[in-house]
Amino acid sequence: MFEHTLSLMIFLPIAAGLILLLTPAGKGIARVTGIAISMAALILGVDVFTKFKPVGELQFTEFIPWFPHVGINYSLGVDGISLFILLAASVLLPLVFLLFTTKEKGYYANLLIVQGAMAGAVCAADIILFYIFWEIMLLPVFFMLGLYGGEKKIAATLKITIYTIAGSLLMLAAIIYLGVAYHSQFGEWNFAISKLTQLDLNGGVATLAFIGFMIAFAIKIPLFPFHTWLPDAYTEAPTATTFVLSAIMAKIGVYAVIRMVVPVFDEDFARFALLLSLSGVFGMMYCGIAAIAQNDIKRMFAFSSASHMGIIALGVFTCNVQGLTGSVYQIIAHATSTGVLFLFAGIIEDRMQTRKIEALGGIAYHAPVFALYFAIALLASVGLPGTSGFIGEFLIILGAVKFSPFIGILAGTTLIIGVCYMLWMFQRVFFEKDNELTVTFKDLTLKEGICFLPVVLLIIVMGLYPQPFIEKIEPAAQIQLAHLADTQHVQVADSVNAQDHGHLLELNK
Amino acid sequence: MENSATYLMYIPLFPLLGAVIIGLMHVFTCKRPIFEKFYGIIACIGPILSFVLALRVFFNLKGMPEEGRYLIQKAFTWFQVGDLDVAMGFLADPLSSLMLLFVTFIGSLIHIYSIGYMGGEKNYAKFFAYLNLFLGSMLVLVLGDSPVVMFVGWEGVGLCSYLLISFYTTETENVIAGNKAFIVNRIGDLGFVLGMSFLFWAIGAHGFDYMALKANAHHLAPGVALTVCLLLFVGATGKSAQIPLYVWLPDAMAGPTPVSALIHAATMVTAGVYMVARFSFIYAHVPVAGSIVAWVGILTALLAAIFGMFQDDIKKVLAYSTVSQLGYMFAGVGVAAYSAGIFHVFTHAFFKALLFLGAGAVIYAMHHQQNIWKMGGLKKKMPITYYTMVIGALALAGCPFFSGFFSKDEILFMALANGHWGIWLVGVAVAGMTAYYTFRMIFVVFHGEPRDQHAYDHAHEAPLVMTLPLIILAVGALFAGYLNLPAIFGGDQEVTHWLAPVVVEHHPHVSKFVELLAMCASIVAFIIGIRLAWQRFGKGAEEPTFSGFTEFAYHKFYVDELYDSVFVQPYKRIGGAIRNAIEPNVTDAPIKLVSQLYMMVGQAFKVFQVGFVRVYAIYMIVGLSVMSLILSFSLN
Amino acid sequence: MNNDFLLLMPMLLVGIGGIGLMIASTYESITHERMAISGMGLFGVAFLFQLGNTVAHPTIPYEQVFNGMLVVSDFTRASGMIILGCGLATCMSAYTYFKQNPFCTSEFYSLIAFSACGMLLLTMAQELISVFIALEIMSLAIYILVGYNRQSQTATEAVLKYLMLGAFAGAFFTMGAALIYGGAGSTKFTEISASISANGYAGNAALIGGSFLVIVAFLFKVAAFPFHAWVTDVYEGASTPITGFMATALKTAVFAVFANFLVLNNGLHEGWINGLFYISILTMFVGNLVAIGQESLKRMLAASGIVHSGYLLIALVAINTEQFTGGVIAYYLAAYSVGTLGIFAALSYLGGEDEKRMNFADFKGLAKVRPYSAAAITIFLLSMAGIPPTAGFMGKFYIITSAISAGQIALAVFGIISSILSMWYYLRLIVNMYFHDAVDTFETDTCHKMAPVCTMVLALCVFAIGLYPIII
Amino acid sequence: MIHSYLMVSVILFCIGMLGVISRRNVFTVFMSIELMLNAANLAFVAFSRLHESMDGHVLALMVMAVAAAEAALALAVVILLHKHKGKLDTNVFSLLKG
Repeated sequence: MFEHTLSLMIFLPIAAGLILLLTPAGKGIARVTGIAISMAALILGVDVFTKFKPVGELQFTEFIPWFPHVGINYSLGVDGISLFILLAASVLLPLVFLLFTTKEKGYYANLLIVQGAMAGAVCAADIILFYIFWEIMLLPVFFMLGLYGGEKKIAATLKITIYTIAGSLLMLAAIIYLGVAYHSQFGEWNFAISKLTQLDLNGGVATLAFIGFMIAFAIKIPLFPFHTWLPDAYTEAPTATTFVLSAIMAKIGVYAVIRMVVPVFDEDFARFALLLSLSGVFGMMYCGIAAIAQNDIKRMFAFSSASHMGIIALGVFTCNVQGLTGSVYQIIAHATSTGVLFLFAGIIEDRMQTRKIEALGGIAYHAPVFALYFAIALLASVGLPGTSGFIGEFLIILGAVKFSPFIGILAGTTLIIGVCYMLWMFQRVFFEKDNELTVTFKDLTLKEGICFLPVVLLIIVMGLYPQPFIEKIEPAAQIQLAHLADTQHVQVADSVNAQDHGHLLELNK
Repeated sequence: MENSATYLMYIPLFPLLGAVIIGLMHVFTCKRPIFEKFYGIIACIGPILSFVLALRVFFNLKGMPEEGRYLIQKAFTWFQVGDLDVAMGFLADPLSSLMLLFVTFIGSLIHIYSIGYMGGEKNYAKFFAYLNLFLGSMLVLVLGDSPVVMFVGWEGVGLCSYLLISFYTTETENVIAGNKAFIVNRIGDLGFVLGMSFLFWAIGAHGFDYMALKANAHHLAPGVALTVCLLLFVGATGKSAQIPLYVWLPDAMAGPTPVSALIHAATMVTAGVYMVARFSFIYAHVPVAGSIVAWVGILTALLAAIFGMFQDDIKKVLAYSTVSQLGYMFAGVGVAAYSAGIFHVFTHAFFKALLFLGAGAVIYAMHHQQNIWKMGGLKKKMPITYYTMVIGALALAGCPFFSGFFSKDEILFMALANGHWGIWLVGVAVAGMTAYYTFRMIFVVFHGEPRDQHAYDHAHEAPLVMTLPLIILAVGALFAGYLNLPAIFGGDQEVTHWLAPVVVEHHPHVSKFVELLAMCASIVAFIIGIRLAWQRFGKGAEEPTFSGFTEFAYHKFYVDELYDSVFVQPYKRIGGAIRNAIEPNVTDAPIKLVSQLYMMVGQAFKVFQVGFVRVYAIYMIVGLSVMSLILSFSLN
Repeated sequence: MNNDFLLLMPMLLVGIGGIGLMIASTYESITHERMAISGMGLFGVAFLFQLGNTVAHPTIPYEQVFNGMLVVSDFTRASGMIILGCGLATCMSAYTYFKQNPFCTSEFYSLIAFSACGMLLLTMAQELISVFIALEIMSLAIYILVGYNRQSQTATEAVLKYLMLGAFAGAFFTMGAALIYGGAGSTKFTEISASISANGYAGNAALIGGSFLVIVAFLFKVAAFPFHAWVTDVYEGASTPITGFMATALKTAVFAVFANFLVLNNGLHEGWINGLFYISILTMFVGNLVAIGQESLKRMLAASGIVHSGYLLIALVAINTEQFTGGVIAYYLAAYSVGTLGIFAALSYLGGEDEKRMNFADFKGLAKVRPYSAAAITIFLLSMAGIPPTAGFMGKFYIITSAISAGQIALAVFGIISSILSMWYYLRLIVNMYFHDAVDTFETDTCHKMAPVCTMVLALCVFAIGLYPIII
Repeated sequence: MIHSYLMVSVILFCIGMLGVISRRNVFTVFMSIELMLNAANLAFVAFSRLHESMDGHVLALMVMAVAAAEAALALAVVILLHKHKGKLDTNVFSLLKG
C-alpha cells in the first residue's frame, strides 16, 4: 500500500485502543471501532501477504534512528516466518470482535492494544524494540484476565504475570549482554537482530545469556517444566484472551526462538538442541496425557494446546529445514484449529453456562453446523491429512526423525495421544444421549456461521494446497538455519576427520 | 507424454464431490428432511462414474506395451520443502487399476444395496455422505502416486470407518467401538509415518513418488530397508487388522451392515495388503521382513479362525473370518507371492461382501437380531439370500472351482514352493477351520427348526434393490476365480501376468505332483471341516455351552481385557494422577513454595523495623563497625 | 564572573525567592494559597532558567565556579533540573493537599525553597565544607518540613528520628571531612585528587578513614543498607507532599554529590568498588524484603526507594572516572523521581482528610470510581517496576548496560533478580485498584485540580522521558 | 604530638557515639552528637596546625555555626516532644514501626 504499512498495522490498533480507554466511549462504539480497526488490519495484512516476495530477506522494512547513541533504532520488517504470525493475528482477531457482542469497553480496547503489540513484536527488527512490544503484549492480557476472568482470576493473573515478567527480565539481561558483546567485538552499539547474528559467542556468560533467552521463551511457549501457569490462565481467562494467548501469543514465543536464539546463539543452540527437543517431546506427551483426565473442556483444550506447543517447539529444535518449516506452518495451523476450538468452547460456555464435559452430550443432534465446524477444527488439531494440521505435523516428525530417530518416534506418538483425548471429549460432548440441558443448545446463528466459515475453509485449503504458504516460509527458514548449518558442518567435519584419523590408526596397525 | 492422463483425478473426485454435496444438503435440511429419497440416488452417481472411468483406465492400460504400462497425473505440487518434493499425483498401473475396478464395482453395488437397507433411517443422508467420502478416500489411497498421497487416503478411510462405525451415535458402545477403531488405526499410522520418514531420509531426496523410489530402491542399506519394511507393516497391521492390532475389527461390526461389507470386508481392510504389494520393491530386498509378515499373517489367520468357530453373532463370525482371510493375504504377500495375495484380495472382496450383504438381509429380515442362536430354518423364508450365501460360503471355505479356492490355493502353493513348510501346514489347517465355522453359521441360520418362532413368522425375503446386488456378487464369487486359472487347470494366470510389471516376484519351478498334492491337502481339509460342521449343526442344534479351552476361545483368549488392563486403564490412570496428584503437588509445588517463602520472609523482616530510634542508631554503629573491620582487613 | 552568576542563577533565584517568601509570609493578608502559587512560579522560573542554561549554554564538561568551590557540569545541570521540577510538583500537590489537611502556614513554601536551594548547592559543591553546609541547609529545612504537622504525634516522632539520626550522620560527615583534610591537606576535591594521585590512596589511613566516614554519611542520606532503617518511619510520619519531595529531590541531590565525590579520583573509586558492590546488593534485597510486608503505601514506597538506591549504587559502582558524564545516574534519577513524585502527588489528593487512605486495602476498586487517577498510578507503578515503554525501563536498561560494560555481570544479574522480587508489591496495588470492587467513594475536595493536573502531567512525562531520546 | 590531639578527638568521637546509642534521654543524645561534632572540630584545628594553613580553623568555625543551628532546631523538637508525651525518653516514641 505504502511504505509504512507495518507501522500502521502496529499503531493503528494501539492508538485506537488507547483512545477508547481514555475517552468515555460506550461499549457499542468500542465494538464497532474494534471491528473497523481489526478489519483494516486484516486488509493491510492481506496486502502484505500478497505483496510478499518468496525470498528469505526482511521486506517492508522501516528504519528510524531512535536512541542512536546506544544503537537502539525503530526498525521493522517481515520475513517468511513473522509474516504468518502477523497474518494469523490479523485474520483471527476480527472474529473476536464479531462474535462477542456484549462485552465491556475495556475488553475491546485491550484486544486492540494486544493486537497491535503482537504485530509489533513479530515485525520488530531491533531486539530492544522487540522486547518493548513483548512486554506491552502482556499488559492487556494482565488486565483482561484480571478484570473479566473467572472466579480464581486474581491468582491466575498474578501467576502468569510474575512468571512472564520474571522470564522477560532475564531476557533483558541477556539482550543487554548481547549489545555489550557486540560493542566490544565491533566497536559500536547496535541492537539490530541481523547485526547480532554476526556475533561470535562462546564461553560461560554466553551460555548464561542463552539460558536467559530460553527461559523467557520457554515460559511463553510454554515448554514442559514452565507450563504450570498455562492451565490456570487459559481456564480462568475470558474466551477472547485465551484465544489470543493460545492462538498467537504462544506462537510469538516460538517465533522468538527461531528469530533470536537459533541464528544468534548457534553454538549453544546446537549444544542444547537435544535437551530442548526432549523437553518439547516430553511436554507434548505429558500435557497430552494430562488432557485426557480433564473434565473442564477449556482446561482440556489448554493442556492440548500445551501439548501441541511442545511439538511445534520440537520442530524448531530439530535444526533442519523440514522441521523448522513444519513448525512455522504448524503455528498457523494450530492458531486456526486450537484457537478456534477455544472460541467454540467459549460458545458452549455462553450457551450452556457450564464447561463441565459430564454436563454436556448429544449437542451434535441439535447443532449440526456447529458440530461440523467443531469436527473440522478438531480433525485439524489431531493432524488429519487434508487439513492444515497434517502438513506441519508430518514435516516436524520428518525433521525429528532426521534429528534423532528416537526423538522422531516419540514425536510420532502425538498422532495417537492427540486423537485419544479429542475423540473421548468429542464423544462425551457431541455424541451419546442429550440431556435436558443440551436440548436447548442453539445452533450457530447465520452470522456466526459466516464468521467462522473463512477460518474453516482456511483449514481445509491449507491442508490441500499448502505450497503457496510453504514457498514463502522455506527461504526464511533456510536463512535462519544458515549459521546453525555452518556450526553443525564444522562439528560434522571434525567428527569426520576424527573418523578418518581412526581409520588411519587402524591402517597403521 | 502418452503416460499422462488428465482424467485420473476425477476418479476419486466424483465420490468426494457427492459427499460434499450430500453433506451440505444434510446439514441444511436435517431439521426437516425433504430430499430423503434422492440422497441415495445422488450418492450412487459418483461411484458409478468412477467405475466407468476405472474401466477406461483398465482398457487404456491394456492397450499399452507391457513395460510402459502406467498412467500418471501430477495435479499440482502439494508441498516442497528442501529435498522433500511431494506432488498431489495419481498413478494408475496394473496393480492400482485392478484395485480400482473392484473397489468401484463393489462400492457401487453396496451403495445401491444401502438404498434399500438404510431405508427409513434418520440421518439417511449423513450415511451416504460418509459412504461417498469413504469411497473417495479409498480411491485416493489406491491411486496415490507417492506414500504421502497414499497416506491421505489411508487416514481418510480411517476417519470414515470411525464415522460409520459410530454411526448410531446415541449408543455409547458404538462410539467407543468407533474410537477404538480410529485409535488403533492411528497406532498403525504412526508406523506408516515413521516408515515414510525413514524411507525419505534414506532415498527420498531424488523424488518421493513410487517411480523414483523404485528406481532408487537398490541404494537402501539392508538395515534401513528392514526398519522401513517393519514400520510400514505396523501400519498395515493397523489398517488390515493383523496381530497385534486386529482387536478393532470385530467391534467395528457395530456399524450398519453395508458398512461392514464395504469397509470392513471388501476394501479398506485390504489396504494393508495393497500397501505391502505397492512396496514390493523394498520387501523384495529383505526376505526377513517378508517372512515376518508371512508368519504374522498366518498366525492371525489361525487365531481368528479359532475365535470364529465359537462366535454366536453372525456378523462377528464373518468379521473373524475376514481377519483370518486377511491373514492369508499377508501370508501371500509375505512369501513374495504378491499377485496371489492381491488375487485373494480380489476374490475375497466378492464373496465376503456377498456374505455380509446376505447377513445384512437376514438381520434386516429378523429385525436387527444378530444372534445366530435366535435364528434357524430361514432357508424356506428367504431362498435367494440362502442360495447366494451358500455360494459365498463355498467360495470362502475354498470349495474347489469356486473363486476362493483358486486364490487361497495359489497362496498356499506359493508358500510351499518358496519353502515355507510351516506356513503351508498352518494354512491348510486354517482352511479346514474356515470351512467349519462358515458352514456352522450357514447351517445354524438357515437349516433346522426356527428357534425364535415370532421372529421367524415376521421374516421375509429382502426387496429387489437388496437381492440384486447379492445375485451379482454371487456370480462374481462363482467365477472371479477363473481370471487367474493356474496352469494346472489349463489356464494361464492372467492376473499374475497382468501384475507382473508392478510387483517384484519370482515363480519357482515345482513339479506338478507337488502342486497337486498341495491342492489335495487343502481339498481334504475343506471336506473335513464341512463334514464336522454338518455333523454338529446340520440337523439343527442347541446353543452350546462352553468350558475349558472352548470357553477360553469363546472369550477370544481375553485379549481385549488384556489390552484394556495393560494399555487403556494405565493410560487413563496416569492422566488422572497427573491431574489430581502431579499437577498440584509436583509441578506447581515449587511455585507455591516460592511464593509462600517470599511472603513469610517479608513478614519476618518487619521484626527489624522495631521503631525505636536507638535501635536504628545501633544498626548504624554495628554496620559501621563491621564495614570498618572488613576495611581494615582488606587493607592489610 | 558574570558567567559564574549566570550559571548559579537558578540556585540564587530559589534562595532569594525563599527569603522573599519568608518575609512575605509575615503578612496576614497573604494566604498560603497565594504562597503556593508564588512558590510554583518561583520553581517554574528557576526550572526554565536551568533549562535555558542547559540548552543555550555551550556545554563545558567541568567548569569551576568560585575558584573550585563549586562546579557546573551537564550532570549538575541535569540534577538541578530534576530538583527544581520536584519542587514545582511538590508545591502543586501541597496546594491541594492542604485543602484537606488544614495545618498549613505560609512558611511552608519558603522552607521548600530553602531546602531546594541547599540541594542545588549540594549538586555543585566540590569542596567538603561547602558540601557540609549545603547538606545542612537542605537538612534543616527538611527537618522542619517533616515535623510540620505539630499536632500529629507521628509527624513529631518522625522528625525526632530523622533529626537525631541525621545529625548523627552529619557528625560522621564532619569527622570524615576532618580526616580527609588531615590526609590530603585540603578540602577541595581537585586538590584532594591531586594529593591522591601524588601520594597514592591505599597507604593513607586518614584519607581512607575520612572517605569511609563521608561515604557512610552519604549512604545514610540515600538510605542504603545498613543505614536504611529510619526511612520507612520518617516517610510514613511526614506529610505526603514532603515525603515525595524527600524521596526524590533529596535523593537526587545526595546522589549527585555522592557521584561527584567518588569520581574525584580514580584511586578513591577503585578503593570503594568492592564495598559499594556488596552494599548495593544488600540494599536492593533488604529494600525488597522490607517492602514485601508493608501494608501502608508510604512505607512501601519508602522501601522501594531503598531498592532504587540500590540500583543507583550499581551505577555508582559502574561509573567510569575517566570520562564521567553521570548520564546514567541522572537519567535514572529523573525516571525514578517522575514515577515516585507522581504517586505521591496522586496520594496527596486521594489521601483525603488527614491522610485517611494510606494502605493498600484503602484503594480497592479505585479504577471503578476514578479511572484516570488509577490509570496514572498504574503508569507510575509500571515505570518504577521498569516495564517498557515507560521511563523506568530505559533507566533500568541504562543501569544494567553500564554495569555489564563495566564487567559487573553479577551486579546486573542481582539487579534483575531484585526487580523480579519487586514485581509483586507494585502489581499488588494495581490488582487492588482494578480487580476488586469499590468499597470507598473516594470523595475528595474536587474544586482544586492542582494535584490532579500535576499527576497527569507527570504521567505524560513518564512516557516522554521514556520514549523521547534524551542524549545523555 | 599531633597524634595525641587526634587520640583525644577520636576518643571524644567514640564517647559521643556510645552516648547516642546508650542514652535514652533526647537531651543527652543531642549533647552526645554535639560532642562528636566538637571532636571533629578538634581534629580540624589539629590538622590545620599540622598543615600550617588556616583552613582548618575556618572550617571549625563553620561547623560550630551549623551545629548551633542544629541545636536550635533540636531544642524546638524537644519542646514539641515534651508537649506530646510529657517525657523525653526516646523509647516512648515508637508509633511508627513494622
